[in-house]
Amino acid sequence: MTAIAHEPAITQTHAEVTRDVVATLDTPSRGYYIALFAAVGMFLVGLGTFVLLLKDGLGLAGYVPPVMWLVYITTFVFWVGIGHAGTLISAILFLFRSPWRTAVYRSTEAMTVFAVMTAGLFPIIHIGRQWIFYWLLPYPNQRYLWPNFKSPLIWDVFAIGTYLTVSTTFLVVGLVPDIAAVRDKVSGWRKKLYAACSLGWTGSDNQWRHYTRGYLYLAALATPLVLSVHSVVSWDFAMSIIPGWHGTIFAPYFVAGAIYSGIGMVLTLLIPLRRVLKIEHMVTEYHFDNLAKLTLLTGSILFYAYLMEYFVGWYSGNTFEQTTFYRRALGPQWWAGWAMIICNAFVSQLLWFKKIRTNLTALFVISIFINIGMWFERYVIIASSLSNDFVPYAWGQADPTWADWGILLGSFGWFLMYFLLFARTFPIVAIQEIKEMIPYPRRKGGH
Amino acid sequence: MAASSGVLASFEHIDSAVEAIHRLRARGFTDLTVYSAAPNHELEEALRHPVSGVRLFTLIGGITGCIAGYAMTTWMSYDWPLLVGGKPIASIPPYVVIMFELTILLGALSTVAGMIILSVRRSLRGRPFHPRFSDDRVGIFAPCGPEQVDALSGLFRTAGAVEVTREG
Amino acid sequence: MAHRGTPPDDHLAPPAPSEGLDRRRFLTVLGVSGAGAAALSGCSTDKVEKLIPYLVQSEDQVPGLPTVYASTCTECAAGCGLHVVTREARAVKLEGNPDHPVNRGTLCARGQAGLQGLYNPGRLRGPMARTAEGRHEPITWDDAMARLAERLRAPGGAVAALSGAGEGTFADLLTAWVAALGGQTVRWEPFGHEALRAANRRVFGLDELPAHDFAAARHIVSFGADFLETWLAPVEQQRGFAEAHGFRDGQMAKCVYVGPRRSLTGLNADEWLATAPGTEAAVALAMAQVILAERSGWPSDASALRPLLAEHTPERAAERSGIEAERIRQLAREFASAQPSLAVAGGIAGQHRAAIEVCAAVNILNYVAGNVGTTVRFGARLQAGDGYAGLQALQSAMDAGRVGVVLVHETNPVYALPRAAGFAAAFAKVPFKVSTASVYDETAAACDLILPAHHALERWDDLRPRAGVHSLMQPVMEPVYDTRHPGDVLLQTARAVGGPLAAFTAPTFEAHLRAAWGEVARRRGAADAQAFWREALRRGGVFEEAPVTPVRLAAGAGASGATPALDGDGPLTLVAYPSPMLTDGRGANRPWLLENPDPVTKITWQSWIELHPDTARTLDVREGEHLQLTSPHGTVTAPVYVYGGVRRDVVAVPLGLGHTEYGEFAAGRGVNALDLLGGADGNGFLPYCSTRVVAAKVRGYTKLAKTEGNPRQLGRGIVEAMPVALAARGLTVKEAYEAMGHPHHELNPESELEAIEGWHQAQVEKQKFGAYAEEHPKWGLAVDLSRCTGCSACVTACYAENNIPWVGEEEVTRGREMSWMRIERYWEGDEDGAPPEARFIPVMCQHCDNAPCEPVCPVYASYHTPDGLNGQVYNRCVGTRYCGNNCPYKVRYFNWFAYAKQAFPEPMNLQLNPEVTVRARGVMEKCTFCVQRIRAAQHHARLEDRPVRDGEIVTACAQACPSGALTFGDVKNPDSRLVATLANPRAYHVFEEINVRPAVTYLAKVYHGGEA
Amino acid sequence: MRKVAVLGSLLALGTAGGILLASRPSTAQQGPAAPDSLAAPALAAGDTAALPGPRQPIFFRHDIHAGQFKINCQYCHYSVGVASEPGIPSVETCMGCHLVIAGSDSGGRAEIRKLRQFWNDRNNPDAPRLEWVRIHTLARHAHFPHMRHIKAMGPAACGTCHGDVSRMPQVWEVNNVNNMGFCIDCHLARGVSRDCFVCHY
Repeated sequence: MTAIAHEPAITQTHAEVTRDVVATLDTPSRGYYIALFAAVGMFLVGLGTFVLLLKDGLGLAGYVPPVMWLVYITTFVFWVGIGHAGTLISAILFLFRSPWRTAVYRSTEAMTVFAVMTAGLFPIIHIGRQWIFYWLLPYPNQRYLWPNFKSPLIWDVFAIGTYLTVSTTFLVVGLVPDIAAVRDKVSGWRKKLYAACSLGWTGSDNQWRHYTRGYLYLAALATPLVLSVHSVVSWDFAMSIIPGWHGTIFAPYFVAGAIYSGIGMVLTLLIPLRRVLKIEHMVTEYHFDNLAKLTLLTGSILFYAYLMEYFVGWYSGNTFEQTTFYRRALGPQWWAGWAMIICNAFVSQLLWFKKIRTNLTALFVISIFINIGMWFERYVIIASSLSNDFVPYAWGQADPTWADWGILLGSFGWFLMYFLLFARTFPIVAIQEIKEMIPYPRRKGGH
Repeated sequence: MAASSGVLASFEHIDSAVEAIHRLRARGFTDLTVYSAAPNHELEEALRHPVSGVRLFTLIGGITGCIAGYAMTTWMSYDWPLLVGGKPIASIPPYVVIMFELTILLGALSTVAGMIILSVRRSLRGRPFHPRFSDDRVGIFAPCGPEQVDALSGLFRTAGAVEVTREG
Repeated sequence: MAHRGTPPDDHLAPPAPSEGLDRRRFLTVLGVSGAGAAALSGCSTDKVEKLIPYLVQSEDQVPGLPTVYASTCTECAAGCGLHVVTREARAVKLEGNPDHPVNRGTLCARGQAGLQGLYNPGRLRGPMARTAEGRHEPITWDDAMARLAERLRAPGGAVAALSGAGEGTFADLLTAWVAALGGQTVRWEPFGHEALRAANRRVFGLDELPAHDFAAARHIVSFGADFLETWLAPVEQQRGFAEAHGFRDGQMAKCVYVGPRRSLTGLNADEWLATAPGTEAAVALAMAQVILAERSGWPSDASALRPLLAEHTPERAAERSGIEAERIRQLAREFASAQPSLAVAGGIAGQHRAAIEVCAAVNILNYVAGNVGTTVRFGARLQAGDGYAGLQALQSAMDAGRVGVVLVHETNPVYALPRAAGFAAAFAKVPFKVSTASVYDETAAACDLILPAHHALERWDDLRPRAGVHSLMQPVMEPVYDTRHPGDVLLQTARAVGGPLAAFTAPTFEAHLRAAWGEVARRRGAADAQAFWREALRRGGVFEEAPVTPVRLAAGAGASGATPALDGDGPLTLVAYPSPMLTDGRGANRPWLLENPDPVTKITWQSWIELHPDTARTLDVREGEHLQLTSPHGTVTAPVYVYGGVRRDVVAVPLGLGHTEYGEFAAGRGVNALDLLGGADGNGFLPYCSTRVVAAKVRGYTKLAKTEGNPRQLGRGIVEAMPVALAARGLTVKEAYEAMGHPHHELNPESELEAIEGWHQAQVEKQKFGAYAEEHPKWGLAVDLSRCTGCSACVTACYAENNIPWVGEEEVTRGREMSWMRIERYWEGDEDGAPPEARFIPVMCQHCDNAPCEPVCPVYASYHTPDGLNGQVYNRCVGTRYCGNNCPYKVRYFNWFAYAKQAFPEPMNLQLNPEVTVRARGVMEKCTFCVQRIRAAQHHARLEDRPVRDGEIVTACAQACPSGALTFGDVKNPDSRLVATLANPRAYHVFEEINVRPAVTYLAKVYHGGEA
Repeated sequence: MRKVAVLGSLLALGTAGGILLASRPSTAQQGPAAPDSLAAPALAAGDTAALPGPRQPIFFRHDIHAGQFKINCQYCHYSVGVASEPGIPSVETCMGCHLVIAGSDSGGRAEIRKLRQFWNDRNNPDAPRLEWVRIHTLARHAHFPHMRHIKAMGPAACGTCHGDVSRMPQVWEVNNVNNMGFCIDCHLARGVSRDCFVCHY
C-alpha cells in the first residue's frame, strides 16, 4: 500500500505504549457512563418489544403481504455487514502486512464480534414461532427429522455460527498477550482477573513461535470466511426467484457493501472513542485516511453494482425485473431507493478529496450517512423487491410500525452496550502489535 | 537439574539480547527461554527454532470439517428423503456451502487447540518470569546447574544485560 | 339420510364447550368432546380430557364419518337444495344437492354462508320481552308463550303477520292461522320482482315469474338484470350462463348487458351498453321494432304490436338512452338471428319508476324474437311474495292504528326499507309486536316480544320455490340455543288460545308437516306414504319438470319508452344496487360474506361509492376519499371507489351495510344507501333507482379494504384470452397472440424449452428415491376461464372446508387476508376512456413440480409429496416466511396473529371441520388441494380394496362452482376428465416462463370481439 | 507433538461422526394381545389404588371384558374398523349385557350399579353424566385413521399402540402416541409410507 510511504514513525517507547493503553482501562469519564446507560436503555426498549412480539405475534410489525420480510431481516443483514469490516481489517490486512491496521484492528474486531452477536438475534426474532428456532439445527430428535440443507437459511445458520465462533476466537487469541501485559501492570483483584484471562501467557519464545504461526493461520482461515459469510447472506436473496433478488452479482455486491458499511461503523465508533479514551496519538488521521480510502474503494464498487443492477434489470428484457427496478426508483418507495443511492454511491465519492478524508468531523458525518444508507440498501432490496413481484393483484406496500423500530433501536442498544463494556475492560488498542512495530532500542546506533 | 534453576537476565537493548543468545548457543546452552513483549525476528533467528507444528492441526481440522460437512448433509438427506423444488434428494452444490463453513470452523478451532497444546510444554513450567518482560524488556533465562551460574551471569553482563539474577 | 360416499379419516378435534353454550345441550350435540380449542396444540396433551359417550347411539352418526342430510337453502327466494355435511352431529359444511333441479349440486357463496347464520354469535339465546324501560330482557318460553296467548285473546285490533318465508307448509300454516284470527298475512321481501310480474300481467296476462333457460340461449341480452348475483335464481342461471357462454365445440353464446352500471353480470357480458338510467325500455322497444321491421318468423299476433312499436325507432331510443342507433340495430339483428335468444330485465332496470315499462318492453322483445316458450318458460311460477304493495297496505293499516298485534317472521323491514317510506313509524304504532327473528335485528329491536326461531338447519319445514319443486328441510342437529320452531309456537298458542284457533290441532309442526306430506303422497298416488316420505327426505324433496304454459299477447300488451321521473335535481343519478354478497343486508352478519371480496370492486367489510373516473376528476376525489351524497331524502357519506363501469352521470352505492343492530359483525358497519331513497309512490314496488343526488367531497379518508394490489396484468399473461374466432380454429394461446399480430409476453424460445425439458428429465431421474421411486397418482386441477364468472362461491367453499379464519377489516387493509383461494380481477383496455373489460381468474396454490417455496424452507415444512402435492406441514413450520416470499403466485398466507382464536368465537367453532388442522399463530398455510378429501377417498378405496375412481375426489372449490369451471383429478390417469380437459388447445400455465411447472392448468378465456 | 495433532484430528472426526450416527430414540412397542387369557384376578379395593393409569368414574375392567371373556374389541369400539374414530360404547351398549349381568363379586356389582344408575337417569337432564377420563389423546395436528391400521394389521392389532389391554384392570397409557418416532419406527419396520402429508394436514 502507498500508505506505508508516509506512515508516521511511532515515537513512543514500549513502556509508554503499555502505560497509555492500560490507562484506557482506568475509571472512565461521565460521558462514558451516559453512553452506557443510553445503550442499556435502548436495549430494554428492544427487549420489551420482543416480549410483545412473543405474546401477540409478528402481526405487530408492519408486514403487508407479499412483503413477508421487513425490518428484522433488513437489520439482520445490516449487522452482519457491519461485522465484515472488522475481520477485513484484522485478518485480510494482517495477511497484507498493512501497518496501519495495528492501531485500529482490535476495536474493529470487537465490533465484528458484537455486530455478529446482534445479527444472530434477528433470525430468531423474525420467525413466526420463535420458541422452536432450534429446529433449524441438525440435532438428533425423536421425530427423526433433519433440517433442509438446500435452504439458504440453513446456510445462514452455519455461516453466521461459524463466523461468530471464528471471529470470537480470533479476538480472544489476539487479546491474550495484551491481557498479560495489563496483568503485569495492574494490582489487586484486577490482577487476579487478568491473570486468569491471560491463560498464563509469559511471552516466551516458545509461546510466540506457535502464537505467531497460529495467528497467521487463523487470519488465513478468516479471510475466505469473511468473503463467504456475506456471500451466503446475499444468497438468502439471490437463491430465490424474486425479481430484484436473484442477481448473480449479489455475492460480491453484498461483500463490498458489507465492508463499506462496516468501515462506516468503525468510523462512527472510533472517532468519538479515541477522544473518550484519550488515544488520539495512537489512532491518528493517518489511520482514518486509510479507512477513508477503503471506504472510497468499496463505495465505488457499490456504485458500480447499483448501476449494474439497473442495467441488467433493463437489459434482461424480463418484464418482472424491469417493473421492479422501475418501481424501485419511481415507485411508491422511491425515497428509500434514492436514500440508498445518495448515501452510498454519491456520498462516498466525496472521499476522493484528502481534505475530507483527513477531516474527522466530515468523516464522522459521512459515516453516519453510510450507516443510514446501508440500512436503506437492505430495506430497499427486501421491502421494495417483495412489494411488487410476479402477481400484480397481490402487490402491497409495507410500512414499518413501532414494533419494527423498537427492535431496531434495541439492536443498537445491545451492540453498543457490549462494545462499551469491552472498551472499558480490555485493551482497545493492540499493545503487542504496536510494540511489534516499535523496534527495541539498540546499544550500537539505531537501525 | 530442575528446569527452574538457572540465570535470568533482562535486556533493554535488542542487539545485546541477540548477542547473548548467540554466545549462549555457542556455549551449548540451547534450552533457553526468551521473553519479549512482542514477537521479534532477530530473536527468532537467533534461537533457530523449527517451524511451529500448528499448521498440521489446521490442516487436519480443515479436512475433517470438509468431510464432516459432506457426510452430514448427504446422509441426513437420504435418512429421510424429501423432495423439494424438483431437486435431487441430495444435491451437492448447495451442500458445498455447509462443507466450506465446517472446514473453516473445525480448521480454526483445531488451530487454537494446537496453539494451546503446543505452547503448554511441561518442561517449561515454572521458569522464572519478570513483569517487565511483558512491558519493555527482553528476558533470557538459561537453566543451569549451580556450578555454571557465575559463568553465565558474566556472559550476560558482558552481553549487556541490565539485570542478572540467579534463580532456584 | 345418505352417508357421503367417502368416510374421512380424521382424528376428531371438536372445540371446547363453554359458557356461551349450555353444556348439556352441547354434549348432546357432540358425541365425543375434547377439551381445548381445536388449535394447533403442539404435543401438549397433558391436560385431562373427557370422553362423553352417547347414552343412546344414533344409527346414522358414526364418529369420524360425515353424515349428510338433504335440506333446502333459505338464504334467498331461489330455494336451492342443500346437502348438509355433519360430523358428530354438528353441521360443518353446506353443499348443493345434486338431485335438486334448481342448483344441481352447486351452491353460491351466500348459500354456503348460511352456516354462519346457524352458528352466529349474534343469535338470541332465548325469548325476550320488552320491559317498561323499553329494554329487552330474557324471559322463559312459558312466560313468552303465555304473553303471546294472552295478547291474542284480546288483540285490541286486527292481527297481522309480515313474513319473508318462502311458499311452503309453514307459510300456509301462518296464513291460515292469522286468517283464523281474522287477520291477514303479508309475504314480503326486498327485490320482490313486482315490476316483472306487473309487466307479465300486462303483456301476457300472467301474474307470475317465469323460469329462464340460459343454457339454451345463443344470445343473451340483460337489461339490468344481475342474473349471476342477485336476480331470481342466481345459481341456476349461472349454471345456464356457463353452459351457453362457456366456450365449447367452437362456439359460445354472446351476451350483452344494458344498464347504467356494469355489474358482475355486466362484466361477464361481451358488451356493455351504458344506457342512461331508466331508458332501457326505449332500447328494448327499438330492438323489437327493428326485428319486426326487418325479419319474419315472429309469432303472427306480434304484428299487432306494429303500431305500438312504430314510434320506437332506434334513432328515438338513441337520443334517449345515449346508445348509437346503429349499435341498437346491430344488436337487434344479432339477437334475432341467434336462435334461441334471451332477453331479461330486472336488477337496476327493474328498480326505477319505469321498471314495468322496461320489463314489458323486454317481454315484447322476447316475444317478437320468439323466445317466449323456449328460453322464457312460463308455468314455472317462481315464488314471489305479495310485493311492496301488500306491505304498503299493511303499513297504512298499522299507521291508522287498525292493527293490534303484528307478527314478523324472517324479514327485517325496519332496516330494508328507506326511512322515507315511514315503515318504522307506522310499525311503532302497533301496540303489540312479535318477532321470530333468531338474530337481534332492527325489526326485532322494535318489537315487544321476541320468540327466536330455529335456524333453517335446526327445524322441520319445506319450501315450494317453483312449480314442480317441493323441497324439504330437516333438523340436522340439536338447536344451538334455546330457540323454538315458529310453527310449534303457532300451534302451541293455538292450543292455549283455542277459540278461532281451535282448528289447529297438530301437536307439533313436524306432525303438521308429515300430515301435509301425507297429502302430497296421496296426490302423487304413492302407495306407501312412509316410504314416500323417507325417499323425499333422502332426496331432499320431490322434484318434477313443470309443464310450460303457452302464452299469447294479452289485449293491453304494450310498453312506453318514456324516461322515468327522478326525485331531486342533483347532477348524478343514484343507483343503489343489492350487494352480490350481502344482498338486502341479510348477509351483513356473516364474516364469510363480509370478507369475501365484492367480485367487481374487490372491497371487503366496507361501504363505498362508485364514481366514473371523469366524475371523480371533476369532483377532485381519489379512491378512499370521503364523498357525501345528498338526496331530497337524506345524506350518506362513504369512501369513493373510482370505477369506469358506471356512467359519468351515475353514482352507484351497494346496499347491505349500515345496520344499527343485527349482531356484532353488522352493527355500525358501513352506510345504508336506502337513506337516500324515497318511499312508495304507488308503483306497487320500491324504486331503488329513483333519486338524483348532489355529491360533495368531504374531509376524511378510509383506506379501502381491497384484497387487490394492482388491477392491471401489465402484459404478464396471467389471464390469457382470445376471440372466439381464433378459439374456434383451435389455436393455442401463443398462436392466438401471433394470429392477432401482437407479441406474446416473454416466453422461452423452443431451443431453451428443449434444454429446460432435458434438464428437467435429468432432475426427475435423480429424484427417484424412497417413496419418490414408487408409483403414485399426480393430482392436478384445471380451470376453464371461459366458464368462470368470478362469482366467488369457491372462495367461501374454501373458507368453510379448510377452517380458514377471517381476519377482519383492519387486517385486510394490511393485505393479510387468508383466502387460500382468491378470484383475481384484472381490468383490460379502458386506457382511452373505454369501459373496462374484466378478466377473472381463480388463483390457488399451483402445486408446482419445481416449487420455489420448497427448497427455501429450512425445516422441510414445505416439501413435495410423492403424489405431486406441495405439502405444507403446519406443525413443522417455524415461520421463516421465505416460502411466502419465494412463491411466484403469492398463494401462501401467514398467521400474523392467532387469527383462529378470534375468527371462531362460540359457537362458530362448532363449524370447524375436524378433518383439517386449525392453524396456530406463526405458521404458514395455503391451499392443499383439499388433501383431507384426497386422503378420505384413498382410505375409503383401500377399505374396499379398489383404486380411487376418477371424480371420486372433488375439491371444495370444484364442488361449489356453479359454472363447473374447475376439474380436479389424476394427471396420470389417461381416462380422467382432467386429462381430457388438459388436451384442450386453450390450456396454459400462468408464468410458464419461470419453469415452476404448476399442477394447475388454466383454459384461456374466450370473448366475442372483432366480429361485432 | 505430531501424536497430539493426530489425536486432535481423531477427536474432531469423532464429533462429526457422532452427529451422523445419531442414536435413534428407542420406543418400545408391545405386540398384540397374547391369545390365551388368564382369568382376571379379583381385586380388593386396596390393590386398585396401586394400579397405573387414571381412575375412571366406573371401574371398568378391560381384563375381565377383553381378557377373561374374550369380548372382541370392536364389540364396544364399534367404528374402529370403518372410521378414523374407534368410537366409545354408548351406555346402551353396556346395558345390552348388564341388564342381565349383575357382576360376580361385590366390587363388580357396585360398579355395575353405577352404570345402571347412569342408564336410568338417561332422560333426566340434571343427572350427572358418564365422563370417561381420556387416556390416549393424539395431538390435533396429526391424523390417525384407525380403520386403515385395523385393515392392514387385523382386528387384534390394537395392542400395538394401546398395549395388552386384555390384561389391564385399569387402562393406562402404555405408549406415548404423540411421540412421532413411535409411529415412524412402525412405519419403517413395515415399509409403509412416512410421507408427512399422510398424517399432517
